[in-house]
Amino acid sequence: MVRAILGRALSSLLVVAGSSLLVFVIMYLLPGDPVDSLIDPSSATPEQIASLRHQLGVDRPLYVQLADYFGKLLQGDFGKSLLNSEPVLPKIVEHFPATLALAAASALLSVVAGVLLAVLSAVHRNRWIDVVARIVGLLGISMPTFWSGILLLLIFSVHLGWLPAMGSDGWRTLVLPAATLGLIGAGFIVRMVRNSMLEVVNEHFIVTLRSKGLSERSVMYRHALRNALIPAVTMIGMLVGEMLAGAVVIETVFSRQGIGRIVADAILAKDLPVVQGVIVFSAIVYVLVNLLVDISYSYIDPRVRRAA
Amino acid sequence: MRRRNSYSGAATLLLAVALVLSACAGGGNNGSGGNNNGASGGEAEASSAAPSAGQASAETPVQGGELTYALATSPDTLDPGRSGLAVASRVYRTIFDNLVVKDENNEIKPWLATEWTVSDDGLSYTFKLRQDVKFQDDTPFNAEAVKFTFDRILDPSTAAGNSAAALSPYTSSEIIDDYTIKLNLASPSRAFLVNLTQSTLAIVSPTAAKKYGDQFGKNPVGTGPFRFVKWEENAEIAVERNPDYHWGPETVSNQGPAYLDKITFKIVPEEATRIGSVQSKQVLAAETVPPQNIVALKSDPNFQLLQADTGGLPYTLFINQNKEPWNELKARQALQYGVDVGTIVKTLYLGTYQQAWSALTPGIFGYDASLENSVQPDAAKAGQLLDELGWTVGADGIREKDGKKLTLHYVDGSPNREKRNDIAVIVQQQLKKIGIQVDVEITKDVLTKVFKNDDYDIYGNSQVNVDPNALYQFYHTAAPGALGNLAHVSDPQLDQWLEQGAVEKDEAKRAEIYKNVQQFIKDNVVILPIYVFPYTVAASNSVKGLAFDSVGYPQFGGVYIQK
Amino acid sequence: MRESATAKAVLQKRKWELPALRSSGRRFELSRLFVAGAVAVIAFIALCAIAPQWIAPYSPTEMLADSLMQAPSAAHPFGTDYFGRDVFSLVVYGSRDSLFIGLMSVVVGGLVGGTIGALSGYIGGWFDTILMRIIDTLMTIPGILLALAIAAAMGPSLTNIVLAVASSAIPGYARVMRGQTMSINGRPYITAARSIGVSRFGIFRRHVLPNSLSPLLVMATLGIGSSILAGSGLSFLGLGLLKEIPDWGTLLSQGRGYLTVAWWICTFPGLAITLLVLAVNILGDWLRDRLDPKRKEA
Amino acid sequence: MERLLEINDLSVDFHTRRGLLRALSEVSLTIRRGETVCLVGESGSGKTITSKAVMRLLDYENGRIAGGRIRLDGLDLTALSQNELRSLRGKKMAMVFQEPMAAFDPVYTIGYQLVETIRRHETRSKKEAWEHAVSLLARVGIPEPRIRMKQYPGELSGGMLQRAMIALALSCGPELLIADEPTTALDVTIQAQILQLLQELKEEFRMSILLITHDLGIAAEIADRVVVLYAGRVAEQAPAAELFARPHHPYTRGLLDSVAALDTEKGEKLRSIAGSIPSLSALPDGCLFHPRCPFASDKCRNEAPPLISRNGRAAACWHTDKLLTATNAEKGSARQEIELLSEKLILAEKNPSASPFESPEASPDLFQVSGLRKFYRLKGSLPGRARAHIRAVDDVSFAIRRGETFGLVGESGSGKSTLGRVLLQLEKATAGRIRFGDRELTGLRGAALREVRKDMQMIFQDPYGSLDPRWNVGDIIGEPLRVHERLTASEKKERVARLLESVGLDASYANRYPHEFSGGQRQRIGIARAIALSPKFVLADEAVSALDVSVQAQVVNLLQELQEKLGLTYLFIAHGLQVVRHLSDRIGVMYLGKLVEIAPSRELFLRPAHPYTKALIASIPSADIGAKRERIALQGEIPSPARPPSGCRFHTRCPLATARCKEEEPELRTIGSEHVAACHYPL
Repeated sequence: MVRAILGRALSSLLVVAGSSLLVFVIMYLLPGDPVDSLIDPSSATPEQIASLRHQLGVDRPLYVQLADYFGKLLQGDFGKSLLNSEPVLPKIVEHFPATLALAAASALLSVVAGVLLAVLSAVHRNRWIDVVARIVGLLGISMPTFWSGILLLLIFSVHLGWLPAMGSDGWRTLVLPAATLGLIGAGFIVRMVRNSMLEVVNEHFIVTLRSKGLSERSVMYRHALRNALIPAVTMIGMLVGEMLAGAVVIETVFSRQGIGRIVADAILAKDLPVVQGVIVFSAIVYVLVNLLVDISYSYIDPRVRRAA
Repeated sequence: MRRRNSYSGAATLLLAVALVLSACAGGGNNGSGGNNNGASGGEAEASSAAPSAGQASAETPVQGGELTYALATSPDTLDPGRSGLAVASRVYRTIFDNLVVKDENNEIKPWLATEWTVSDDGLSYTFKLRQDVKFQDDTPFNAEAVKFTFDRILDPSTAAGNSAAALSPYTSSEIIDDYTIKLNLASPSRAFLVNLTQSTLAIVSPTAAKKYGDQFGKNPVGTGPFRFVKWEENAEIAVERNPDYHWGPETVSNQGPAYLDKITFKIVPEEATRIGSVQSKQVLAAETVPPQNIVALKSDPNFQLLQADTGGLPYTLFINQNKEPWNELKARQALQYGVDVGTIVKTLYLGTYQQAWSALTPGIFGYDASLENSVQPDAAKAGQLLDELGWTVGADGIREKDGKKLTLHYVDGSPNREKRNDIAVIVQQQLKKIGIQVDVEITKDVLTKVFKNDDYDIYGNSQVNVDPNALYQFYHTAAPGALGNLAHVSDPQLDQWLEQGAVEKDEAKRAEIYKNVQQFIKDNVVILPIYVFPYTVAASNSVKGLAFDSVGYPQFGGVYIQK
Repeated sequence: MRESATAKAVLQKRKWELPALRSSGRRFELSRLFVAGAVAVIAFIALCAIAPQWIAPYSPTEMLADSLMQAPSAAHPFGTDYFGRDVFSLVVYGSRDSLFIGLMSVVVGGLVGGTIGALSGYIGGWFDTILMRIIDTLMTIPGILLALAIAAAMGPSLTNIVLAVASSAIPGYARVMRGQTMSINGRPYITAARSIGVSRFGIFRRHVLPNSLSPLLVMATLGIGSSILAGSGLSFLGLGLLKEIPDWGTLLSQGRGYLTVAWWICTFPGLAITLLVLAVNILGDWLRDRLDPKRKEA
Repeated sequence: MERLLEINDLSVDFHTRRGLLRALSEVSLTIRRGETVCLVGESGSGKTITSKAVMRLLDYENGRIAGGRIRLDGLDLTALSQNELRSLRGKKMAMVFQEPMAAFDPVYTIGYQLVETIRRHETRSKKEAWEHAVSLLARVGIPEPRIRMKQYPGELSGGMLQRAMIALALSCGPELLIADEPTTALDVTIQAQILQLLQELKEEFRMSILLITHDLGIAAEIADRVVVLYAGRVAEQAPAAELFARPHHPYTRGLLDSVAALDTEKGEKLRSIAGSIPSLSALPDGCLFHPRCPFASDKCRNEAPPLISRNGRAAACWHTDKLLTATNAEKGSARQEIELLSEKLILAEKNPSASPFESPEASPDLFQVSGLRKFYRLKGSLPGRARAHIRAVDDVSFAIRRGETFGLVGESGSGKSTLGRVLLQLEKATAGRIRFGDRELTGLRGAALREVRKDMQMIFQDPYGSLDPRWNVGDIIGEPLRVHERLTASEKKERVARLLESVGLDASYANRYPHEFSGGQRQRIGIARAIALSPKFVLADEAVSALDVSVQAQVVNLLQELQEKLGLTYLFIAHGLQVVRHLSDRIGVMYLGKLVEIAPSRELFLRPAHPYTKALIASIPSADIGAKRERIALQGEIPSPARPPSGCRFHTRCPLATARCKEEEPELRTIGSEHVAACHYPL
């Protein structure tokens, strides 16, 4: 077991390294030169441009840059922003908690709401509850987030005055953004768990359970749901990725701090070290979460535990 | 690593970068003085002739409390010497003071300087300083601090922004005694004293500036009514009352310590969220209210809407004369007749913005009011002018000449600040009616597109400024590497007027010169002026005493919150 | 036939407590109703895209300066926007680019991702290992960031948005296609083909590929929706298009500032997106149910 | 005896997409206390629906009792609410299902699921319930029950799970036990164990058993009475002995023939039932069986026969009398045949060299296999360590002669299918040599290998999975032709038509798709594809196992017919020993990757030399009612091929094993003519 986890961790490390490599290469290949953003090309002399390129180190061959970047990365040095020479890592560390809080709250919300809706929907298949639950679920994945976010904001903040419209201090400011993002997650979960419930309900052992005289409640909640949730657990990893991505938009809408906004801005400014840093960082988070999911999966599902 | 020689143009670039990177405020931006183009998020500052639309209060101010104030964009840095953004000024104005201040009547009044004299040749200014002032870090304010502040702007390693342009043609300081200083200029300038009122030339604490170096923008220390507390990137900036303050200028209602304990500036770029946070009372005030909300908020008894006109160069569309056929006057005139600016302004700004008629805004010295209503849209005339040039209407309604379609490449920046993208949309439709196909390109990378590649037929820009001398940069034949002249206009007569205007001592003559300039610009259709931007603040009724200075920046010292 | 009348009566009386997961035949076929509705929506939107001039009452570019931000009325069923354009006509015309973004991203992403996945799954071995590591790696980069980076680098154009959205979807398609290819490759009829002596490529082309496509098809259907959403997200982040006839995402993104004063300007484009994505999702779900042998009802 | 369960005129409807379907029509049956009743029928006959109707589980599956009554101990089950039923299920009536692997919730321990049931019905403390469960597991013969309690279903073998399932069913002392195909998914050896257990438990718990099976052998073995269902109606019901001795319905008769006949001579044509079971949505008029009935008359076609009782038994047939006369006549001749056969055997024993059977000795070997091994690496084994392998085929040597049918039997996990696939080079051998004709196969690759494939073809177990669902029948059958021969479209069409006809299908079927066909028809399509290139050799891997009894016989006949016509050589792999015996000239028995015995078919069945072979044979339930013999039920289960026992691999289960067996691996030794076995102490 420990060995299996170690193995996973090792391959995860490779994936992280790979993703940073990939980003490096993509950003390298994309048109545009970070120097453009720093210097006025129409007035600068070629020497000035060359010297700036040299100072930034972008004049070296790709492999040298790569080696340099990874060498520093291994020492925990994420480099400095090209634009304001702020060190990248502290910047990420400063902004990550807000994004994490958002992602975690939305994931929690989507799991709770999603599972609830899915169960209602599956248990009352083809009844009106099913219809409502499915539509709610589908709406979650059918609405552009910035729109649903603004709608929620107008309703709950401006109109009803229940919750703050923006900011990233305190749980109250978390509610609306998390609800907006959670709606998406809930949509995915409803679909997944409902399908998986319907599949489980067709399994033979459900007939056995009924033939034992168990109440429908036990059959559905103690047995069917638990089985149906197992595949849904794998979704949590995916969900966290989804939430991190959603943060890019949501953080802007609700004026929250977070790495989503930082990376969006950095991409637009071709601030490579910042983009790199955030992506490597989020890749690490993604991989960690998935590793955790895999490990917990084997605890939840006895079949997997045996195979491991 | 970042050193700039050419002060005239580079700031533009940096402003663009700063906006693009609005999330990454801080001390990184290099550059020096100059203009503000549309790519940036706020107005570059300068002084303004327009009087503030402040709010006089008869009631007794309430001591204490916190004002929350939503900003539309994030400041780039709080270092006056380096900032390029108006939004930054609005924040650091609370922390810093200037030597002098300009009142509603364009008169220069004392602030940190008590009196001043100008040498006869106009090449040096001598200031007497207040002796009872100290910085928030307890550094004493004296001639040394003034010298340090201005020399620091000249120092290339500071990577000064707009401040360098404002300071020009300053060369050096002489400390006469602890509280007397003489500033030397390279050439006489009619604008220098006025420019000293600009927030970019605020006096900084030498101790702190040396200590923090390029991180001073994140740890600003001045003599202002508030002192810096914290800056959480993308979230908020907090300042608290400076209890020792008692040197406010006569232009503000409260010269003593501020009434407020604290101001928290929240950074809320999304319009709906910003307005929503005022409406939900999460913040007490929010700046830059979109026109449609202005209309709605004005009728809401729970809120007040404060408005201050900004002055300088209005938002104008520059027609690139390097491009055919726009190098021909008739073609530009066709645009002038074809674009119905009145409708545009009415449609988009719902009566909250003024239509611009000249290269200058109304409040500015030398503004030529006779130009107002001098241009009326006339599609038929436009068509006729184009016909004369040989552009005939083709089968698809677009004019052609020699098999070439008449197209106009309209470049605008993103995001859609002040609905400028929407202007493009309307212009596109209006010009389609006279047979011009407008290709609108919205780009984040204005820098490359417009300034580097010169790849546009029309590009819009504006600048908040005080003195008509601002026209120089935009309409004088461009020096190599200078970037302001977006229209690429080059006319000896125009150049001469602009040079004269910079030094002319006679007010009346000077006004006449600038009227000629404006007339020329209009007659030659160098630009299409569109609108004058008003700075707007929506606030709860409990916010009292919020006034604006001559530039349209809010003054927080007199603000209090009524319980 | 003698029916036990009492038993029947009892059964009917107790209907309410009959277990919930029974699917009674008397249930009105909701899912079918859903699908019919979805197909109708998609068909209508497709019609809008193909022949907007038949449906839209006004030109989408016509600006009626005297009727700005008019609430929905008989003359303007969806009201007018801040330019004085008829929102209904805008929505009708805007369907074209929205559908284009949705469809083309799916086609491009599906083709590339599908090819990678199919080859990886079928060839297997180190080839698979390497490709899948790359895909795993791509998966760790949030799609929107990839799209953002590509869109930012290449500038806003319809093609670039399609490319950006498509490339962020590639890993998903590759994964699914690979899984399906491997699953199909283990089917007895593949062994049968091998035992007959069909060549490796022949098996791939004739058996594996055709049988592996259905999950990809399902995913692609669902992907149309998410592509449109991703496109509108880019537009929100300022990388959208400014065309004479804006797509729905742009309409929505640009109209969002007017939500409190003229709700109809962005509500209708928003509803159009939601409706289309909803319809496409319903269709996708239905397709999956139809194509997944496990889920087929006996 | 008192009646425990009474079903009267039960009709069941199902809601489907195409509307209401009547799945069960006027079924009546009774079970007395202590009685075992078998419900027999092929798939689709309504056996399982009947059992679910009794449990009222139908309500959960689109089903509806449309008429009739079910009384359990006087209680009308059709009138009870689900709540009331819940207190009966598991308590008064309990059920055992076909697939033990799927019948347990995989995420809870066995113990949890047992205790859950006990505490649902009885007020016991958790501890008491736990102890009770342990004793139940012990009773059903599960070793180390305390450990098993804490294990998850996936950790137990199928046989163990079925025992646990039985324990679960017994946990609250039910009066009626419904067992739905309880042994179908299990190996014959385990099947025998389970059946024996059921019988014991019936006595001990004084239960009645309703046993549902398609296997007449099982019915013959344990039933007191048998009810035969056909297409949702009772065709016949009678005390077991009487039913097997004198079936009153042609369908029963047909079933008996299809099975019993498997004991007959190789080459003999089986008496199968023509056609296949009708689908519920397209039932014929009149007697449902008439399209397949040799006695069918116009009356049968128009009028459904009622179930007529006579002498304590009942049948629904207009022509019972005709049938009885015909049977009597045949019985005589059959007995003569058997006598003849035994005479021959006696002769053979006396004079082994002069075998009375035409020996295929003269024909040369088509396949020569020597030292063949196929190992699979276990997943998850880490590099650096000695790798764990599954030894699926371990040092196997034998030969298949030209023109013969070589049968291969063994329990699941014995490696027989792997052996077949390796022979056909569908998987690469780990070691060893395979000669096919005059070619060495193990080294062949690419085009050369594809060329050889023309001569060796395969018929698959799963008639559903082995046909590409997207191809029409013509393309499926034409695929080998397309690959290996250059034919014009019309030539190909012609060939396909001929192939279809040769497997007994209509040439017009070429344009249809696999899903439009029944299992038997699909298997015919598979056969047509296999013979399309006129191969020399055909591997039939469990080719009839998935088919209904009546259809099995048809396919077996077809295979034999084709062998004669085309001179094919077969390797016939099956776990059903009867079919293998009927088809094969020689049979090999595999156990844990080893061939333990090879002998001519009849010889093997009459004089098995290996104890394993003997146990296998003894496990076969026989439809012959007189054959209720004492069995050497094979104890235990087949060990994992990843860790095979030392010495003789069978020693762990062998009743005769000695210390030597534990240490020394027996070689294949000649026992008699053509007969080799790997046993230190051959029988």
